[in-house]
Amino acid sequence: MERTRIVFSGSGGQGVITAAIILAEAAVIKEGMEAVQSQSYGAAARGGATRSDIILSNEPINYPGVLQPDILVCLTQSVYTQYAGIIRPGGLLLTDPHFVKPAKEADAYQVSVPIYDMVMEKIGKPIVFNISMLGTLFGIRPLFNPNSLMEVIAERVPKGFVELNEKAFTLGLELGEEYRQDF
Amino acid sequence: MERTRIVFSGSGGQGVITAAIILAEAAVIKEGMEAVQSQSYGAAARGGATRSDIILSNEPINYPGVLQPDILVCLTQSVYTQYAGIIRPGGLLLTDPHFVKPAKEADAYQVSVPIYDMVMEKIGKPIVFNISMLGTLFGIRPLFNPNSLMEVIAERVPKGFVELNEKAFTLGLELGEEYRQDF
Amino acid sequence: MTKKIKFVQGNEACVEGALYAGCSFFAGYPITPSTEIAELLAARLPQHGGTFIQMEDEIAAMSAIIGASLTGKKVLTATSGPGFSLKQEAIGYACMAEVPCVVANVQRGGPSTGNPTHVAQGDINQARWGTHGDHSIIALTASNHQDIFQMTVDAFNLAETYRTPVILLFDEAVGHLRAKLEIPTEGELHVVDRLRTSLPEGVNYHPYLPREDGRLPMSDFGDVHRYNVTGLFHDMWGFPTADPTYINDLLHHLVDKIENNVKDITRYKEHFMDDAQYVLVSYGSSARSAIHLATERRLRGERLGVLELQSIWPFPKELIREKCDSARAVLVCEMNMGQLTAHVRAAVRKPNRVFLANRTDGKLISPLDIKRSLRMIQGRGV
Amino acid sequence: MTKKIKFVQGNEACVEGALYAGCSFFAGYPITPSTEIAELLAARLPQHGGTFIQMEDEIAAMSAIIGASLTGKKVLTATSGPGFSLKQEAIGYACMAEVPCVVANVQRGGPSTGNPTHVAQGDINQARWGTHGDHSIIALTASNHQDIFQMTVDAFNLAETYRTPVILLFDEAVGHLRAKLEIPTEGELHVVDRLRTSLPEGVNYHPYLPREDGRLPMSDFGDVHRYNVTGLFHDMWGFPTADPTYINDLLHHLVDKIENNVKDITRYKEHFMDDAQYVLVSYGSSARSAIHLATERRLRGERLGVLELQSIWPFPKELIREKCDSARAVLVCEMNMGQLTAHVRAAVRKPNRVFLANRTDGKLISPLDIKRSLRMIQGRGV
Amino acid sequence: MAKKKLKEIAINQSWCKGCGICVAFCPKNVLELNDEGCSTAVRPEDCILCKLCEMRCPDLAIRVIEEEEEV
Amino acid sequence: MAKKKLKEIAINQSWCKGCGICVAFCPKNVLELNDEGCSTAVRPEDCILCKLCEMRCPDLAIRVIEEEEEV
Amino acid sequence: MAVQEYIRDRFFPQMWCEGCGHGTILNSLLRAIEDLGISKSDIVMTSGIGCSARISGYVDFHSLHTMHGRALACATGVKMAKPELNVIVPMGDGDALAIGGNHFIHACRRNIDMTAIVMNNRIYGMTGGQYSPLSGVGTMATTAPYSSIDNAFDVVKLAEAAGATFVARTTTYHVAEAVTYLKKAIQHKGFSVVEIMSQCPTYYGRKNKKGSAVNMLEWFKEITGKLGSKELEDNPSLIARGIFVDEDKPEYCSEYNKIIERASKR
Amino acid sequence: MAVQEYIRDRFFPQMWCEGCGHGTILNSLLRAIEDLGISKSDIVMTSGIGCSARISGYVDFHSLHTMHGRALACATGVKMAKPELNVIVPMGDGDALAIGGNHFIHACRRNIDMTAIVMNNRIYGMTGGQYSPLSGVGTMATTAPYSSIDNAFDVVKLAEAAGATFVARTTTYHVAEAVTYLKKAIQHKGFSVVEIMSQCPTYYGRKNKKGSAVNMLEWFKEITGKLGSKELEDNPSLIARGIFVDEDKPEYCSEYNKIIERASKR
Ligand SMILES: Cc1ncc(C[n+]2csc(CCOP(=O)(O)OP(=O)(O)O)c2C)c(N)n1
Ligand SMILES: Cc1ncc(C[n+]2csc(CCOP(=O)(O)OP(=O)(O)O)c2C)c(N)n1
Ligand code: SF4
Ligand code: SF4
Ligand code: SF4
Ligand code: SF4
Ligand code: SF4
Ligand code: SF4
Ligand SMILES: [Mg+2]
Ligand SMILES: [Mg+2]
Repeated sequence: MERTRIVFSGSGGQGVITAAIILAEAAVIKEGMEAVQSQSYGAAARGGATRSDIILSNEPINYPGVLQPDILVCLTQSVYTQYAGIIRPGGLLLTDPHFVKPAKEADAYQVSVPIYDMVMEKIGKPIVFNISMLGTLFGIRPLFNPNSLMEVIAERVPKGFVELNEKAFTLGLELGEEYRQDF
Repeated sequence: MERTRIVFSGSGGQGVITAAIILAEAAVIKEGMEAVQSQSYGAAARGGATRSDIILSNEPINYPGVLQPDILVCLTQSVYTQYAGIIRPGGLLLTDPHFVKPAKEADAYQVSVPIYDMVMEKIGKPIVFNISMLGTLFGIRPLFNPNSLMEVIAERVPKGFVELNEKAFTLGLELGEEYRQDF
Repeated sequence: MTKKIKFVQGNEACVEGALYAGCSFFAGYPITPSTEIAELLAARLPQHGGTFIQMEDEIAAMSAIIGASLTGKKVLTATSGPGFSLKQEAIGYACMAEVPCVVANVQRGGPSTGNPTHVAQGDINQARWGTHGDHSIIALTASNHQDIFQMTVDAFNLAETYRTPVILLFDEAVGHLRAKLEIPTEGELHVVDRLRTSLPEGVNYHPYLPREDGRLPMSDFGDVHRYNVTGLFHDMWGFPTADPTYINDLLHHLVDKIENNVKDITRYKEHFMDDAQYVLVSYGSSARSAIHLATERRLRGERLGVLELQSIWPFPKELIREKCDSARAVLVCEMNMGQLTAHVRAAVRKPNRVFLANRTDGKLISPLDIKRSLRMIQGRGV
Repeated sequence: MTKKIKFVQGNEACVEGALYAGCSFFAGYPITPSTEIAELLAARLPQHGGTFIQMEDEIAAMSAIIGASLTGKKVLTATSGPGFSLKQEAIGYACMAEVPCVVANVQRGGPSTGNPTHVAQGDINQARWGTHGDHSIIALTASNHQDIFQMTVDAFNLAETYRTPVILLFDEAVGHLRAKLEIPTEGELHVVDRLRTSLPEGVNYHPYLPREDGRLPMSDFGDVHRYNVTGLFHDMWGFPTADPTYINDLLHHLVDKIENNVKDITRYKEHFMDDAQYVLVSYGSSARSAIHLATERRLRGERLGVLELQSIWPFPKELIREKCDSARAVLVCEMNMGQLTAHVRAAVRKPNRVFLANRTDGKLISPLDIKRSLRMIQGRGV
Repeated sequence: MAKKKLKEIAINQSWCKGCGICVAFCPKNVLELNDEGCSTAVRPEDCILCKLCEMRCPDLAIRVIEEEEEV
Repeated sequence: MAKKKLKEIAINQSWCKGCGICVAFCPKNVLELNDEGCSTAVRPEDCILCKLCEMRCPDLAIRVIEEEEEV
Repeated sequence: MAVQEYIRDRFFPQMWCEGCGHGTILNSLLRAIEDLGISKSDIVMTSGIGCSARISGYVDFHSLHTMHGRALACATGVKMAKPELNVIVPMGDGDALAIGGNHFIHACRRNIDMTAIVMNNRIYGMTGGQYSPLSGVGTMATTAPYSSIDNAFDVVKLAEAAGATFVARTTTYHVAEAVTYLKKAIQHKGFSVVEIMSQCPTYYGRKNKKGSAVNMLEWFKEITGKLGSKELEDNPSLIARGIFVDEDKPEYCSEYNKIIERASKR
Repeated sequence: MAVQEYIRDRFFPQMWCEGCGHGTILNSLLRAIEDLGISKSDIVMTSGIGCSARISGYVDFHSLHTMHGRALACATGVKMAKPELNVIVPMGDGDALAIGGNHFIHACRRNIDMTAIVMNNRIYGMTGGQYSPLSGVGTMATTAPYSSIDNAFDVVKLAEAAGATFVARTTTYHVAEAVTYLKKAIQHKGFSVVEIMSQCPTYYGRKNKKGSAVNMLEWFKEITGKLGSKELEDNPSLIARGIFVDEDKPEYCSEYNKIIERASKR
């Protein structure tokens, strides 16, 4: 697999960093790939923008920063404004209409998926929103076997919550598949 | 005046360091000379050997240590043993028989003056022994006007004690004059 | 046997390395970006009968590991800038009293409180000269998780071998980066155990008398040999002395045991160095970008190599000269105002061919930053 | 008008210099061999309405002078090795927050408790690199009482001029030596007063915005301008920022304001340097022996000169090069393992002609010690 | 001196973080969190001007403003 | 068991610094400073074996030694 | 003047988390100062490092944001150099009593006229939830994953034993008390300590299952009792609130002034 | 075994001044240890820097002569690493309560099983007579040429407030008491503090016109009174001697052992 550079961005509390860690950990532990994940630390405060960079590869990864992501997820309007411009031409830009009103133009495959609303409708617990987001991403573009992701999720959440997360992940996967495109 | 290098040595409590400071201070303040005074600091403990080096000169003094003193005063047997050998050939080596039994041979003018016993006999206060020692030294070899020394002493001791010190100094002066020798 | 693979922060790689090396005592005080080391050890150490203690400040933490080491334990503390400054007096004590211990400093932006949550490599010289008086020190660093693990193990090994504090100079970028770590199997890496005296009770044991090979066997507090440990200059029994000969000898011993073993202590990696015309000298997270750039440029046929230092102190002067003297230019890539650069310059024959590619704003230096500097010194503008 | 002549210890010369410069606040913690500075100021300061306070430790003392300086006072603390190590975090704070203050370090034997009552010059590099993170610093030194007085006044002047901590690197031998001191009359020496903003209330005052001449006018706490002081990277009002541009700029400002003014800050003396073939580079009490030797050798016609440094940091590289490049050999005389020597080597064209004449056993290096080294490098044996 | 009267409970919506402290501890249930998660005065008429909401707000987002006092 | 008896008040003259503490506080005035300024037992027969001298000596210079006990 | 006039409003909304008690302490303090009518330029606020320490950036006084643990030591310098200034020193529990413990007891001992406020959330907030010397046995924290075995200091007892001449304690729930105590503390001539129990819902709350800020305030109400109240008498395991010490003793700066007088005569 | 068998006699006569109380404290301590019959190899004595700190060089135990003020911090490392050791920490008043004050209160708080001895001569002896936090108002010292304005800590109160579970005070005059308290302190499971007022005739004595060591011991007799004595009751301005605290509370190392047990099960 070619090197894949991913940026998840949003606001504190949306779980984007956890999602990023799960994605990269699954790549490493379950798929035997190389992966790095980093994030910008802010001061403890509400509403600060959060960004996490992930690189997946089969080769060793040195510089861990992502300048031009192949995949960019923006979950607030402000990070969308801030980061939409850095997407690699032809990349995938995933947003959620609940948070972001995407601009018309972008040299990328822009998808706006109503993940949040679906989560609230079908599950009712905003806490699993980030897991559904991961599912959606894999629905659109399966970077590797989605089961690997689900395994990591299962290892990370308390026993009683595995099922809930599974539901959220599957919900996302199905939702994402509707937007799948071949490249 | 040529450079004069002096070492006072004895044990803590004999006041050799005070005597050294008085001598050097008088040279600087009253006589307009250059002088440096240094001492070896030991750990706070009884009976430790004390040594103070003094250099008098009319020129600036750089290295402040005395390797071969022109004048060496030893006030305990142990410092005598330790330092007698460093005296400059032809120098003056002053001891007190109450503390030191001098060796027969030394390439120097060796004088053993019973300062302590005289102080005890005439004054009865061992505390002024160091002042008498200074007087004795100046009696033997007046490095400069003895009044300068006495002035500094007077400035340094509490008012009520000036007379006592004056007496001790004069006692020493007179004692020393008996041992004066021309070089 | 398949190895255990983990996906962890660099700080956790340090923790894994410490446990692998046999660390059983940690005392610390939290500070960003080193805190995870303390947090993870608080959970892990007691699982193996080891001890974690959070002290009242960094001075106490450093003091506590010194005390613990003397009972025979392998000990660690971890901190960052301000805490590293506070530990300096006690680090000097450990040098003087020859107490093996490891101090991790996960660097952040300084001076002072500075830029606590962002990367810098500004404590290079402080690691060498932070405490008062002449002395010497060992400091290691690493650019990736596998090396953090390895260098942490090496730090414990060197601490034991040379009876000295060893500094681990990591930085925020590698410390917080999450990546793969393969835990070596038991026995795979060499672990140096504490060298204990074999003298029985009643035989005069000299805690500060080096053996012929230069090592000084220790005896644990509580064991049969009762001796003295002090930060004053001391004799071979550890008792204070002001004798000039002893003082001179001890000071030289402290410096020489490290400076005379530069070769043994030096750790480095070469990347594309074989026929390199331009040499990038780097370390820690900066080295990741240097290697990144070299990899990319090699594809285009440029003869660019990277000399990655994994030990900073004692400074590997000979190595630098050997690897750099024939280069057209040397570019030192670091995140400070040129702290290593000055030492590289002093080491090579043509100091004016040594350049600095740096970044001092809290952002990780990027391959592009280095490329720009490289173009400049090649006369090609930016 | 006759000048006041005193016969005092070097430490007292420092006290006299501080009072002359307008020092009105001292906070300290006793430690040999600097204690006399505190003791004398405890008696002298309140006589002029000034403040002396003995704090609970050196950290508190350094912190207290920082607080006091911000109210508009000229401030001093004094310490030695272990205390200097403890002060490092707060010294870095003073660098970052640009708080004028003077820190006297009367050096003794280290590392650690070391050799408390004897001389050494082992804190040279620590003065520069003791605190974490990039920064710069000014450090002055002196070899005799008149110069101690002068350098102390200069330290206060430079602290005010550059809004920075200034280190006075004295040593036990000069600190405890008693010798003559002539107190200059009022006005004889230049005294730099605190530069205060002339902006009236209501006008936006920028505590961290340098004027065109590079100086930053201050405003006393309690005055009409209320601003913020922090050890975090900050903007021109003193408020914290993590903006990479601000961080980069501030760091460069802190370093450049000192490094770009080496010429203005450098202080030195030449002794017999006119046609010297051999140059002794020295400072502090070591310089006394170097000058002694040169004086003596000159009488015998040997072309030996002494370059006495009175400022160590910023390192006067250009000066060293200018004065030493044409010498047959340079002999650095110091009481450590060659801390200044390394910098002299890095400065000159022929580093292999730079030698070290040192002594590291607590005894004052003597003219004889230097003479021996000189004979060795001249190939004449000892 | 007449009884004090409420003029306005001014809530700075851009400062309020919606912690709910003012809401939970208003003795008269005057306040509620709105859809944006900000505090609003829904029953200002019940307000007894105790100002506990104003004093407890960690974000200095509330001011309980009284009518000019009638003398 | 018979009454304890003094065998010796052993004073290590090379350790004693002559501070006089033992002398001043001996309840029976057994001790005195000699010409060299060292403590000596001048009236050992008065000693009541209280050992206060031994316990107070800062220099560990005194041992009050009892006869082997007679059973 | 409204309390909003004592702040630097360009930094609002402030950076503390939703429901963080430190904001309430800022609020109470500003109210106290407003009530006392002290001029903004007569106050120096000195803080250390921590979430709590951010408070000095928000107030429109002279502000000195120092090093972790060193607020009181720096403040002592300010006060001794210019005794006419009003020096207020808010500190986190770690700042005041872990790394800063020595300066704390020595400031108490000197009885120097400053006001120390311990913003006690029983955790290191800024570094992400490690236990502090005020956490107490049984507290969960990132460095106490098996729950803490460390006894907590009783700040009130410690301050009193060390020599503070005004000592009080309250919580962020009891805001009227807080304002009263702070006013008295600031007016007190000598070293005053006011401990205000504060909620950190983000770390202490989450780790110890104490719920939201609102829940934590309810909890403060439950676990404390006013000095002299029947409630406290009946249940001595409650944490006492109130003024514990209020004494008149020679103040350090005044005593130093006498030294100056005596010395100047020589 | 005579106490002389617990010392390193090649360092005798020791280096303390004539009549220095620190020697008497050494004497009392050795007697206590002899009475308890503790093996020399089971004891670690940790000291800081000061005249007092020299004590660790004179005893034939494991000895750790650390940095000024850091004795208790180092000792905490020793004890936590090897709880079976008997850790004794004698300190000067400056060592323990000026620079070392923070470690002092935190060791008290943890109630870690060590014995701290404060060798209180109310002065910095080693550096030549500066005032310490135990000197008290009115003391003359080289840094208090106009007499000190600093209040003294009450070590007993401070130790108690900070959490020590055994606290006692006596003087070098009251040697039998000293031996008894030291024995109890060493036997006590938890953090014990024994303050022993000690004479420094060289600096404190000389500066404050207290005369010789003998005079100073007389003075200790006069200015102190035994807890519960009529003397003390009648004259509360006397300094109380006695055992002030002797409590049984969970000890830190034992509590940590429980953590290990719990953690190992996971
Ligand atoms: C010398 C030093 N050590 C450690 C730190 C890291 N640090 C910053 S704030 C803090 C503790 C904060 O806790 P507290 O004082 O209780 O304040 P809070 O954040 O809870 O308000 C620590 C350990 C530091 N900045 N400097
Ligand atoms: C960090 C540090 N600061 C200061 C000193 C200097 N110093 C050595 S001992 C001492 C105080 C001694 O007083 P105390 O602890 O009361 O012991 P005493 O000598 O009176 O027994 C001081 C200030 C030091 N060695 N290290
Ligand atoms: S207390 Fe303040 S921040 Fe919280 S909900 Fe009410 S107004 Fe908003
Ligand atoms: S002032 Fe009192 S009653 Fe009115 S809204 Fe606020 S808390 Fe409720
Ligand atoms: S107490 Fe000891 S040192 Fe003092 S006089 Fe008696 S025997 Fe000598
Ligand atoms: S044992 Fe008692 S009575 Fe006998 S000499 Fe000693 S102090 Fe005097
Ligand atoms: S982490 Fe805790 S203390 Fe810090 S701002 Fe958030 S709630 Fe407040
Ligand atoms: S100076 Fe004082 S404390 Fe030190 S040894 Fe002498 S008498 Fe004892
Ligand atoms: Mg806190
Ligand atoms: Mg003392």
